[in-house]
Formats: sequence, C-alpha cells, structure tokens
Amino acid sequence: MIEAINSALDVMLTRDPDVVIMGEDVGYFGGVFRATAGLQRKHGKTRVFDTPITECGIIGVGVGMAAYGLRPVPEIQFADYIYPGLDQLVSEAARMRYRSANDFICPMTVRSPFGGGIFGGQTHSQSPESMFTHVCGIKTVIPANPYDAKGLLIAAIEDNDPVVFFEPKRIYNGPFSGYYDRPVEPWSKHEGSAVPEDYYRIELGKAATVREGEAVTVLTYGTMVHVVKAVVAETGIDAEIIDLRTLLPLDIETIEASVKKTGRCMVVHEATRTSGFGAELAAQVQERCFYHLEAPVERVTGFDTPYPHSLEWAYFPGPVRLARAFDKIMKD
Amino acid sequence: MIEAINSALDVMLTRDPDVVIMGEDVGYFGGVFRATAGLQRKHGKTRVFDTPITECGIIGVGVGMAAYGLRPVPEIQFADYIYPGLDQLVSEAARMRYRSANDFICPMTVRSPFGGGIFGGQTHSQSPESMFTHVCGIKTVIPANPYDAKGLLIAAIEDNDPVVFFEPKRIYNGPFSGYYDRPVEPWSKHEGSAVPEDYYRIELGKAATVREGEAVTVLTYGTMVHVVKAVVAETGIDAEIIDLRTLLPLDIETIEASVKKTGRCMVVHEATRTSGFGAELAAQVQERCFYHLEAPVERVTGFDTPYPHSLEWAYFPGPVRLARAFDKIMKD
Amino acid sequence: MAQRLKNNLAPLRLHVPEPKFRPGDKADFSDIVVPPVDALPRPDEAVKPAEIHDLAYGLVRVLDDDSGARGSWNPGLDADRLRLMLRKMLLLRAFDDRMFRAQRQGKTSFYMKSFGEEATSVATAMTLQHDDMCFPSYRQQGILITRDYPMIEMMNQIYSNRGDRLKGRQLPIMYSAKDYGFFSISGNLTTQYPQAVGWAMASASRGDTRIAAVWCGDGSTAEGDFHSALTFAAVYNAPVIFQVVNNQWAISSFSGFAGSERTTFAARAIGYGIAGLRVDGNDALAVYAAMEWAANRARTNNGPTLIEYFTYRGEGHSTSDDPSAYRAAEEYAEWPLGDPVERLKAHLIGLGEWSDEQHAALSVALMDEVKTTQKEAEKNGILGHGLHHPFETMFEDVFEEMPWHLKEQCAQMLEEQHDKFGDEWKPN
Amino acid sequence: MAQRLKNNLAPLRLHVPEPKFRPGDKADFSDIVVPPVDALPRPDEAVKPAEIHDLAYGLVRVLDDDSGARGSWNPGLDADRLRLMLRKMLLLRAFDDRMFRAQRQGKTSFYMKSFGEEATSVATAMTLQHDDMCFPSYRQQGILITRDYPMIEMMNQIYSNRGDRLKGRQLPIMYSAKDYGFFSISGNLTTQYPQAVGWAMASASRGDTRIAAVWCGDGSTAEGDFHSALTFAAVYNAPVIFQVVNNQWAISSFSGFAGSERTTFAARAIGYGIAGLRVDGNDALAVYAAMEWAANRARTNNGPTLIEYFTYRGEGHSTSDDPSAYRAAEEYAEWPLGDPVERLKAHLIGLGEWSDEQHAALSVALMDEVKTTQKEAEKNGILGHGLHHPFETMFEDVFEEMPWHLKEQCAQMLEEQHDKFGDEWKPN
Ligand SMILES: Cc1ncc(C[n+]2csc(CCOP(=O)(O)OP(=O)(O)O)c2C)c(N)n1
Ligand SMILES: Cc1ncc(C[n+]2csc(CCOP(=O)(O)OP(=O)(O)O)c2C)c(N)n1
Ligand SMILES: [Mg+2]
Ligand SMILES: [Mg+2]
Repeated sequence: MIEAINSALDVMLTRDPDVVIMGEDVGYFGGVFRATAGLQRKHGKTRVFDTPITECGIIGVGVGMAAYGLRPVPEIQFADYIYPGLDQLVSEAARMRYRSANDFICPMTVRSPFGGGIFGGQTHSQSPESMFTHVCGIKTVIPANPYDAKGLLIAAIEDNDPVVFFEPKRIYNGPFSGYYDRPVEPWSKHEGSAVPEDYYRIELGKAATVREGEAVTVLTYGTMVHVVKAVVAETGIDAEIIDLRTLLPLDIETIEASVKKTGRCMVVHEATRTSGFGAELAAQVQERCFYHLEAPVERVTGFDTPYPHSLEWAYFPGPVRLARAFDKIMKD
Repeated sequence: MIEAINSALDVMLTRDPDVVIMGEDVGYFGGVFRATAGLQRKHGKTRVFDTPITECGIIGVGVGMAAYGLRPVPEIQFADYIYPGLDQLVSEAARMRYRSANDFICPMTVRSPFGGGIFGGQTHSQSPESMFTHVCGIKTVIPANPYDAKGLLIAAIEDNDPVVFFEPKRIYNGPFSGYYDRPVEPWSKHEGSAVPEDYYRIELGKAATVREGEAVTVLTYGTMVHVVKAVVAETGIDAEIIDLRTLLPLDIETIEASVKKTGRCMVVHEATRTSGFGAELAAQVQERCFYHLEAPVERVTGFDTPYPHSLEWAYFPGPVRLARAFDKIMKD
Repeated sequence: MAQRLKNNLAPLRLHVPEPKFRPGDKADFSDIVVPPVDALPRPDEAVKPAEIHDLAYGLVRVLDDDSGARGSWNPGLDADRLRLMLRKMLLLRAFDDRMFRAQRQGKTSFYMKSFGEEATSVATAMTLQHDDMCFPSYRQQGILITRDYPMIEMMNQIYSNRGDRLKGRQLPIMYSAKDYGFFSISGNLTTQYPQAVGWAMASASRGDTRIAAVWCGDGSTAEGDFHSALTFAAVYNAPVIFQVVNNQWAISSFSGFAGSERTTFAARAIGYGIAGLRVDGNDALAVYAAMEWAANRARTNNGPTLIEYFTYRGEGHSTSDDPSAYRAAEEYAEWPLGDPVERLKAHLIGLGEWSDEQHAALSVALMDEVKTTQKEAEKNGILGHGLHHPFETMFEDVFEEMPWHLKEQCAQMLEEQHDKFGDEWKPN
Repeated sequence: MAQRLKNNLAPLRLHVPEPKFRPGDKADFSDIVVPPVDALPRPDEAVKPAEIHDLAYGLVRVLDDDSGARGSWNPGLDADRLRLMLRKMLLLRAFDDRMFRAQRQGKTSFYMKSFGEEATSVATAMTLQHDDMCFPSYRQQGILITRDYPMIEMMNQIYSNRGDRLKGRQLPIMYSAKDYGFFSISGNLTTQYPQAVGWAMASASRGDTRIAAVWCGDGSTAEGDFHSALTFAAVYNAPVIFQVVNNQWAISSFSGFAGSERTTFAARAIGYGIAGLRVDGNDALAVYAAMEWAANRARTNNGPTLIEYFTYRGEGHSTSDDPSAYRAAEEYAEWPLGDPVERLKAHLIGLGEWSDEQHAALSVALMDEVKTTQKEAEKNGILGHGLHHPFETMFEDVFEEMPWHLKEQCAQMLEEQHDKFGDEWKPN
C-alpha cells in the first residue's frame, strides 16, 4: 500500500503543478514510512520538502498555500501528533469556504498514518478519525488496500475541500488477518493489490462491498476490513462486509440497503469505543433501519484505554473479539 | 448560574490552598462572563491570575502545576478556543495517570463556556463536548442550573482526574425556553436556583431526572434541558427528562431504567449532529434497550454546519424542531 | 505541600505582572522613552538581521515633536498622498463611529473600533501592491477602506443582511475580500500567522512577485501559531511581513501578560534571526516607512521582517467591553505618542497643505458619506429583522457540493420554518 | 496560476535548507567556529538578560584544546566528582549499548541511544538538587543513571515486563520516576516545556525552593509549546531552566529546518528577554557550569534561562532509523567538539587523577554491571513473551476509580483471553 500511496503522490505531482508535499522527514529521506521516497529527487525541493516540527505550522502553512491556489498535501508523521495542528484544521481549513462564502477555499489533503498493531505504544497507535467526522467541512477518508489507497488519494487531492486521509499503517506492507503470530503476507499475494501505474480515481463518499452476504452486515474500514474478512472466512458466517472507505460523507445508501437486506449490523473499528465513529454508524443504522433490525447494532472496537504497549494484542479488536460478537449478533 | 460558579470557585479557593485559577482576563477583571469576579481581590494574585493568550500554555502549565501538587482550574475563554490546547489535554492531562502508572496525576478542571444562542457567530457558539468523551482519561461535565453548577464544579475540582467543565453560556443569567423572542427570565424566578453559600458537592457520573414521565425518555444536558422542559410543558407529552450532567462517565443505570420503562428515547443536544454525543447515547440505548424500544432513538441536534450568525435561530434545536421530533417518535 | 526552606535559601516568588494604572489612578507615561527622530537611521533593505538588533529596541519615528517630517526614514510622500492618507484615516474613524453606534442601537450584535490605531492599517495598506495579500486580525478594517473596498459591503456584513457577501454567517467585522487582497478574518487569534507564511511560500515557490503581510495584536503573540509562523518564515526565507499592533491591551490584560515587561515585541524577531523594527504606531509616516522597508526587503528575496507598532487602543476592546473597569480613564489622553490623525493633520498644516477648516469640512463630508452609505445598507436589512439571506444558504459552502446529509437537514430546516411562519415564511 | 512579473521585479524564490553533507560526501566542519575558552567570561548570576546577548551567540567552554580546565566558567570540581561524572557517562554508554543490542535481538520493540550527548544529561543532573524536577525528552536517560535510579527498573520498563513500574503501558524508554525528580516522558514532542513552567510556577507560588529543568531537541523547538512555555516563564519569572540539546539532527532533517541557518537556538531567549547561553555540549564541565549558573539564577528569583548545548547525535535517531540514508558517514568522527567521554577522560588523566588502564577497567566493570542487571531484568520477562503485567491492568489508572464502562470492557477482555488461551491463560 505504501507504494500505491507513493504512486498517487507521484502521479499528482506530475499532473498538477499546484500539488506540493511537505512534512517532517518527507523530503530527502522520503518519510519515516517511505511514502514519499524518491519524490523530492524527481520533482524538486520546492515541490516536496521537509518542514519544521510543528504540526500547527504544517497545517497552517498548508491553509495559506491553498488560499494562494496550490494543493498542498501535508503529512502528519503519526495521527497521534495531529492535535497540535487541530485548531488549524478545525477552525481554519474546515471553515474557510463557509466563513468566506467561497471567497477562499482549502483544497488540502492531510495524510497521516494511524492505527496500532505495530507495538508503537500509546503515541504511535491512535485512531482519532471520529473527531474529524464531527467537524463539519472536512472529509475523512481511509483506504483498506493499495488500489483504493491510490484512487482515493488522487480523488482527495483533486477535491476542492480539505480531506483528512488516514492510512492504516499496520497494512502498509501487507494485509493483516488479525493473527499477529502468523507470518506477514505481502500485498503482492493479495487480490486487488495490483495498482495501475497511471492516474485513476475512486470517488469519495462511496463504500465498497468487499463480500456479499445475507446473514449480517459488517461496517468497517482500514485494517479491520482484513481482520473481519479473515474471521468471516474462518467461521463461514455469510456476512456482507462493507468497507466504508469514506467516513464523511458517508455512503448511507449502500449501508441502508445492506442492513435492510440482512437485518443485522455490526460495526468494527480499532478506535476507542465511546464516541468512536461506530457510535455514529450505530445511531444512523437504527434510525434508518429500525424496523428491519433483528438484533441491536453491535459495536466491536478498541477499548476505552490508551493503546497499551505490551498488551496491544489484548487491546486490538482481533479474531476472538470478532468471533464473540458474531456469535452474539447471530443469536440475538 | 454565573454567581453559582463564582461561589464554587470562591469556596474551593478558601478551603484548599492548592486551588489556583488562571486564564485570559480572569484576574483583575474577573472574566469576560464575570465567573471569577472579585476572586483575585479576595484570594490574591498568585491564586487567581491572568495569563498570556495561549491555550496550549494555559493547559500545559496547568498540567505541570497539577504534577507539582496543585489543583489548577484554568479557564478557556470560549470552548471554540480550546483547540490550541487540545494536545495538552488529550495527550498529556488525560494520559498522565495511565502512562506513569499513578506516578503523576492531573487533578485539573478546565472550565469553559460553550454553546450558542447569543449571536456569537461560529467562533463563540460551538459545542465540542463529544470530542472529549472520545478521549479516555478525561471526565466531561455540563451543568444545567445554578445549584448543579456549584455542586458539580466543586466535585470536579476535588476529583483527582482531569475534568472538562463546559458551562452553557446561554443560561449563565437565566434559563432559556428556546423562545428567543420572549423576555429573559432570571434565575431568581426559577425553581432549584437557590444556591447555598457553603460547600456542597454533587457526585460526578450521576444524572438527574428533572421530570418523570411514562411516554418517552429524553436525554439531554445544558441549555437544552430547559428548552425540552418548556416544550414538554407546552405539548403536554408525558416525557421523562433526564439531565445527564456528566457525559463521561455516563449514568447508564438511570438511562437504561428510564428507557426500559418508556420504550422510547430521544436525545437532544445543540452540538452538530454527526458524531455528536447523541450518537454515543443512541448507540448505547439501542445496545441495552433494543427489545424495549418501540421506535428508533431520535436525535434532535444542531445541524452539521458552522453556527451561522444571522440564522442562529434556524440553526438552534428549538421548540419547533423538538415538537416535530416528539410527534415523530410518538407516532412511530 | 508545606513550604520548604533548604540550605538557607530564600523562598521562590511568583511574579504576577500588574499594569501601572488601574481605575482611579492618574495615568502618567513619563517613563516611556521616546527617542529622537532618526536615533537609528534607516539601513539598506538588504541588511543582515544581526546588524540591526538595536532597531528592535528603538522607535522608528518620522514626525517630529513639531510635526515636521525628518530623518532617513522619511518616506518623502507628496502632499496628495499625505492628504489621501489623512482622508482614509478620517473615513475609517467616521465609519467606526457609525458602526459602533449602530451596534448600540441594536442594529447588530457586535463591533470593534480601531480608534487610535488607524495608522497601522491605513499607512501599511498604502505601501503594499493591491494584489499583495493581507492577513489581518479583526482590527484592520482600515485596509479595506484604504483599498477602496465598497463601504456598503462592509456594512452589509456588519448587519448580516441579505446584501452580505458572507451570507450572514460571520460575526460582524469578520470580512473577507479576496479581490482586494484581504484574507478571511478568523475569530481564532493568530491562526492567520502561519497562513500568511504559507501564502508567501506559495508565491515564492511559483516565482510570483506578490508578498504577504500579516497583523496580530500584542496579546495574540503568545499563541503557538506565532512561533510556528516565524519559524517557518525563517527557515524558508518567506516573503512575508509580520506585524504586531502593540496597543498595550489584550482585552482586560495589559501587554505585560504577553511578556512586554521584559522586552519589546519587535525583539522576538531577533530570536529567529529575522529583521525586527519597533515603530511609533501613531506616526503614520513612520508606519509607512517601516512597512515600505519591509516590503522592499521581502520582494527582493531578503526575507521576512517583524514590525511592532507601538500604539494605544483608544477605546474598548469591542462593544462587549468596558475598559473603565480595568484601566485608568485618561490613558489615551496622556499617551505620549499622541493621536495618529491629529499628528498627520498637524504635519500637513505645517506644510501649508491643509487647514483646520479643510479638516473640519472633510470630517463632516466623510461622516455624511458614511451615513448615506449606511442608509443604503440598511435597506438590505439589519441583524434580526428578517432581511437575511435565504435559510437554505446555511447549508451551502460547507462543502463545494452539498452532501446528502446536509440536503436532508436542509429539507428538515425548511419544514421547520414552515411550521414556524406558515406559508408566507420565506423572507427575501 | 501563472508566474507574474511586475514592475520589472525579479521573481521570488523559495529557499529550502540543505545540510552541508549527504551520504557519500566527506564531512568537513572546518567552518564551525570554536571560540577560545573564556572568550565570554562568566557573568554574575543576577545579570540582566539584555547585558549578555553575546553569550547566546558564543560557546561556553571550560575544557581547552589541551584538556585543561580554564577560565571563569570552570566549576572547579574535585577529582572525585570528576570521576563520578565520568563513571556516570560511561555507565550510560554501556547501558545504551546493551539496550540497543537487546532491541536488535528482538527482546523489545524500540530503543533510543544518547551516544555523543551524554554530558547534556549527566553533567546537568549533577548540578541539580535531587528534588528539583526534571522534565526530560526521550534522550535524557542519563539523568536517571546519574540520580542512581535502579537500572533494573529502567530495563523492566524497556522490556515492558511484569516488573515494569509503568505496567508495560509505555513505549520503551518512556520512563517516569517522581521520587527521582524525573517527569513522565511523553511521546509528543515539547509538551513537557509548558509543564515544566507550570511546575516551576507552582513551586514559586508556594514559596518552595525547588526549581524545574526541561530538555528538548533542536527539532522540537519549532513546536508551539516551546513558545508558550518561554512566554509564560518570561511573564511570571518562573524558576525554570530551558535546555535545547542541539544535536544537529531531528530524525532525517537537520537543524536548518528548525531555523539554525539564521541564528543559534540560544538566541531564542533574547526574543523573550530572558537569559540565553550557548554551550559546548561535549564539554561536560562547560555543561555543568552553565547549568549551575542557570540553577543559581532560578533559585534566587532571577528567572528563567535558556541553554543550548551544541552537540552531535552520534548514532541513529532510534532503533527505527538508519542515518546512513541521509547524512555523511563520518560526521561524528569529524565533529570538531570531540566526544564528551574522551574529553573528560583526557582531562582527568591530565590532572594525574586517572589513567587509560583505570578507564579500560572501569569500562569493563560497568559493562559487567549492566549485563548482570540485564539478566536480572530478563527474569521478569522480555516484550512479547508472556511475562507481562496481568491483563486487567490495562484498564487501571485510566481514572483513579474504574468507571462502569471500563469494568464491563475489562470483563469482556478477560473472557476473550479465556477463549484464546483456555483455562491456564492467566500469565504471571
Ligand atoms: C484562540 C483564541 N483565544 C482567545 C480568544 C478571545 N480573545 C479575543 S480578542 C482577545 C484579546 C486579543 O488581544 P490583542 O492580541 O492584544 O489584540 P487587540 O484586540 O488589542 O487588537 C482575546 C483573548 C480568541 N478570539 N481566540
Ligand atoms: C508532536 C510530535 N510530532 C512529531 C513527532 C515524531 N518525532 C519523534 S522524534 C522527532 C525528531 C525530534 O528531533 P529533535 O527535537 O532534534 O530531538 P532529538 O531526537 O535529536 O533528540 C520527531 C519528528 C513526535 N514524537 N511528536
Ligand atoms: Mg492589543
Ligand atoms: Mg536533534
């Protein structure tokens, strides 16, 4: 997936002279996860460059560049470190079009690796996506495979509104079944990992049904798509798995149709439970599909604690937690 | 209510030499809403003082004071301006006890006026409470009347964990029925507004049932408690109105018992809808009371736009929006 | 925690700043040092920042005590341009007066005057190119007035009426006017600082010639954004001009709570190795000269400058504020640097290019102009009186295209309005 | 946006800093100016910041090129204390070596060495009182070692094992040791800066005598927290010592991206009107002297100081980093300020108080000590090998009392563990 992201950035730098990439260590070195490897050499130092370590500055400068007419694509090294820049995102980027009535806009895409499962401890593992969905004026996008990562990132960069693009770092180099003790499978062995070299886009706001099924609808995104798939394959439950891809704006049609078909809905994310995006999904599903639901919408999430270093696999919503949830929702 | 808050601060400054109050304009002047009026004169400049205008500094300095052993009570002038200090709250205050395994703690109470209805435009009207409920390690408290404001604030200051204490500024000087065109009623005319001069506390994590009823449970807090009460009084619906008072930890017992009794649940807040705290409430209610629910949990909220200046009463979840929601939920 | 004295050490003490005067005190500013004109002459614009540290502690002045324009900083403006400057400051003052009054009359919710600080927006705007981008705080309405932005647009915005280009969404005075090189004002302090740097960096990276200028108050310098901005500008040599309008007060807190007891705001520049100038903010010609110097510097790739305007906030922070509650009543009258309008007027009179009569006549004429415009604007409505933008506009511009959930909410809102006002509810 | 050239102006250019050497280049630091010892003599601790600006641009040195200790900054330590300092630096180095290796052996997830920067934590800690509070970044493990914190506790933390006082929750090296005046380390850069100021303000407001000291890296100075902290400290005259360990590199970005092309980090102090010192960070005696000066200053209510230690990060940023990808291989060998251990060793030998043989023997002895402790620690487990704290501990300390929702989640987790591991699942 990291190569797909790199390719999306490369394609956009090539196509659009307004695209600029900046962030901590993204320049000469190419990013701590190598997302921007080779891009400075290819596109030059004024298009791809390192920045001072101030997330407030990175995002604030991005807002100014966007106001000038560029399409900045800043990287925040870890989603855990986005908070010092949150005011610039929430109060500025997200509000610019509205408060100026279209006088100024903010076509900026903030990329940031998020999520756990890499023994990163509590400050390299967080999943803060739900906060952004609460902020009107920002789109929140999360890919789950290389093909989508490239197509969605290109669409995000071309979007004329600010987008937060969270990249599930656990699956940068291969999908993850949730069995942390099994060997890592590279993307190359994975279906749908073939990524065309050229430009293509995947429309924001459209979910993907990654498995059709009749028994229960599972709404998920990012790393958890793969964990859910593995558990479903193992247990043989006829689940319909929907990879949301864009959390906001949400693809409510796909969700509603599926839940009305299956009559059951499970929501899965790695973020802490309380006021996680699962809450919004559960709320909407019961609002829209109440009379079709045969069981309560079930949330399977990370716990309401910081991400613990040594107990990370007891924290992670892995196969056991999922299997138990499937048992419960199918029994109800 | 503003006098009750002032009194709580005065009581705590008097009882506990570790209590310190700081913030923009809270010192000599006594706060832009007068919450700290007279306190510097009474308790001295090193107990109650003005600060530089940096919310990051105010909260970060508070974390350090708390680590020393004080009980800082910083004020953020408007909740809309809490974001520059969010990292210090989310990554530091909220994590201190956990990450140091009790070595350091953070008994800090961040007070901040929030909510709209005062023609404050989009940067003096926001209700960001749901973000804080997503951050484990912080308690979120919102009073709805003077008596509770004082008792809850004292409990918050005495709490050994960080508390965000949001004060609904629309009702600082009197309850608000939601009819913005009617004369303002002062607190003195209101039941339950009598505030004892001395120390008392209201336990955090306990909701108050402000009206018992059989037809529908309404979960709400802050300003909206009064708007809901007015609409219920007008329409004659036999609603059970629960003032949550503490959003986290939530008083789930009171909620569950009520919804199981009434079979219907409405959630009301002023904050924007998507991923607002109503989402969490709806998710939990349907998880716990699914088989008792006769209608979907209904959310009545602000819209997913910034708070508009001139159209503030079309934005506000006022009597009409509530009445329509009651119609709907009782019909379902 | 008991007090602990150890090794016979004296206890530590917390210093909490206190302004010199409080209500009831007699203001006495005799300790403020006003250096003579040209105490520090104008250096070349390409000078190295390390060579001009003293300019961050001095006070650039042009208008002497006898109102003559003197010294190497004198920008040498002709009488027409001086009169234009005076006219703009007077117009700004008239505008402020009327709008303040409109708020008091209940025609809008909020207003902020710039009384006493007019030079810091008018004279600065006159030095910039029309397409340089200004990133103002909420107290630089003088830029719009100087750039001939239609005053009625400003009033429409203040009234949040149906003519408001910002569709009634923003608090009064939070203008936005891209065509006039005026960035959308934020309610959040100092966020414009990194944004200005970003704009300037973009301009530089494109080989453009336009520069950015940004303003904030003394109190606002404490925000982290200030530091992020100066760091970025120093690193990339961004063509940006940082300005701190040190009007001595935040809201009720004096500049000591932003650090002024120890040093000047211009000296912040030294910490980053960029040029810093401290300027008499009530001397319109000094303001002009400093800004012109910084603009030349930025435009010739010599990098950013930080300018502190030493001035005084003559009135309340905003219509929500009552300064008599926290400062001495007569501070403005005692202010040692005088009033910017009066000083420029005296200069022009001294040149024989102006007279008290002309001044009085102009003041009346400008006030009439403002009043006439105000009447026009009020035809579009005042706040809270129905003549606002259509309700649907509330949901526009959150995104470029309205997503389904906003469409749903918009439909709901329209039904609510119908319930509320019946069939004839639709205003406009 | 096309390029627009106007008034015959040359186009603007964006400057993007570039370090002097990249992989393959030969490092050559001959342009770094190393002033003679005592070029700027030690001022009185009560000196006004404005009088010592030059100290922010100089380089405080004590150990001369011939390893003699000279000049007014010489702290005049006796041989025992010098040997203690050397011993602590050597112990730190041995500890770093073993723990780095442990990570490479898969015994833990992460490690960060302080190679080359040992003086900035060891010598500084030696000047402070044991109950002064240190707010370190992740590279000041030397403080704990100097304060005789049990090394096994550090290792238990690194292994996240059942002996870990932090219950396995934190990334390795994120220690916390209140009893040793060592604040809980954060993964978020520079957040400790305002916290240290708050602690110092609290101490001052209580009439205590304890002061606070805080460290961050060159790269970290760009965060807004840095500015908030210095502003607060300046305003309230807080008894705090700010330290910037300028080791030339952030991760792959050199200090130019924090602004070092224009000025020193010590010069940031000037902007706030506080004292600033630039110090040879590889000269343990200079580090000691500067810190002692600042501590005396803070403790006598003379306010905060900012110290820049000019040093070099001898190895990778962390075990996740490979510096050969972005910098010249031989930079450390070429570093003009040498190695802090070697320099102190040479000084002691010059005094006749130490020898190569003693040094070699001590190195071996310390390494043995570290190895023995390591074996002990590994009895408590290594990361990912079962001997961790009980699963329930994951839910403790989120709050003082566990609320119902965490109790519910805890019960759920225990059932999951049961499903996973069967009846004997419970480790410990
Ligand atoms: C982030 C943020 N914090 C606090 C406020 C509230 N506030 C508005 S203006 C102001 C004072 C600003 O003072 P100064 O920077 O000196 O500007 P002046 O009004 O004097 O021009 C404050 C505290 C705000 N708008 N934004
Ligand atoms: C807020 C935040 N942003 C980014 C990071 C990622 N990060 C960790 S260390 C580091 C470099 C810090 O460099 P410097 O301050 O020079 O410290 P050094 O490692 O050299 O001691 C970065 C960017 C972080 N930990 N926190
Ligand atoms: Mg001011
Ligand atoms: Mg460094």
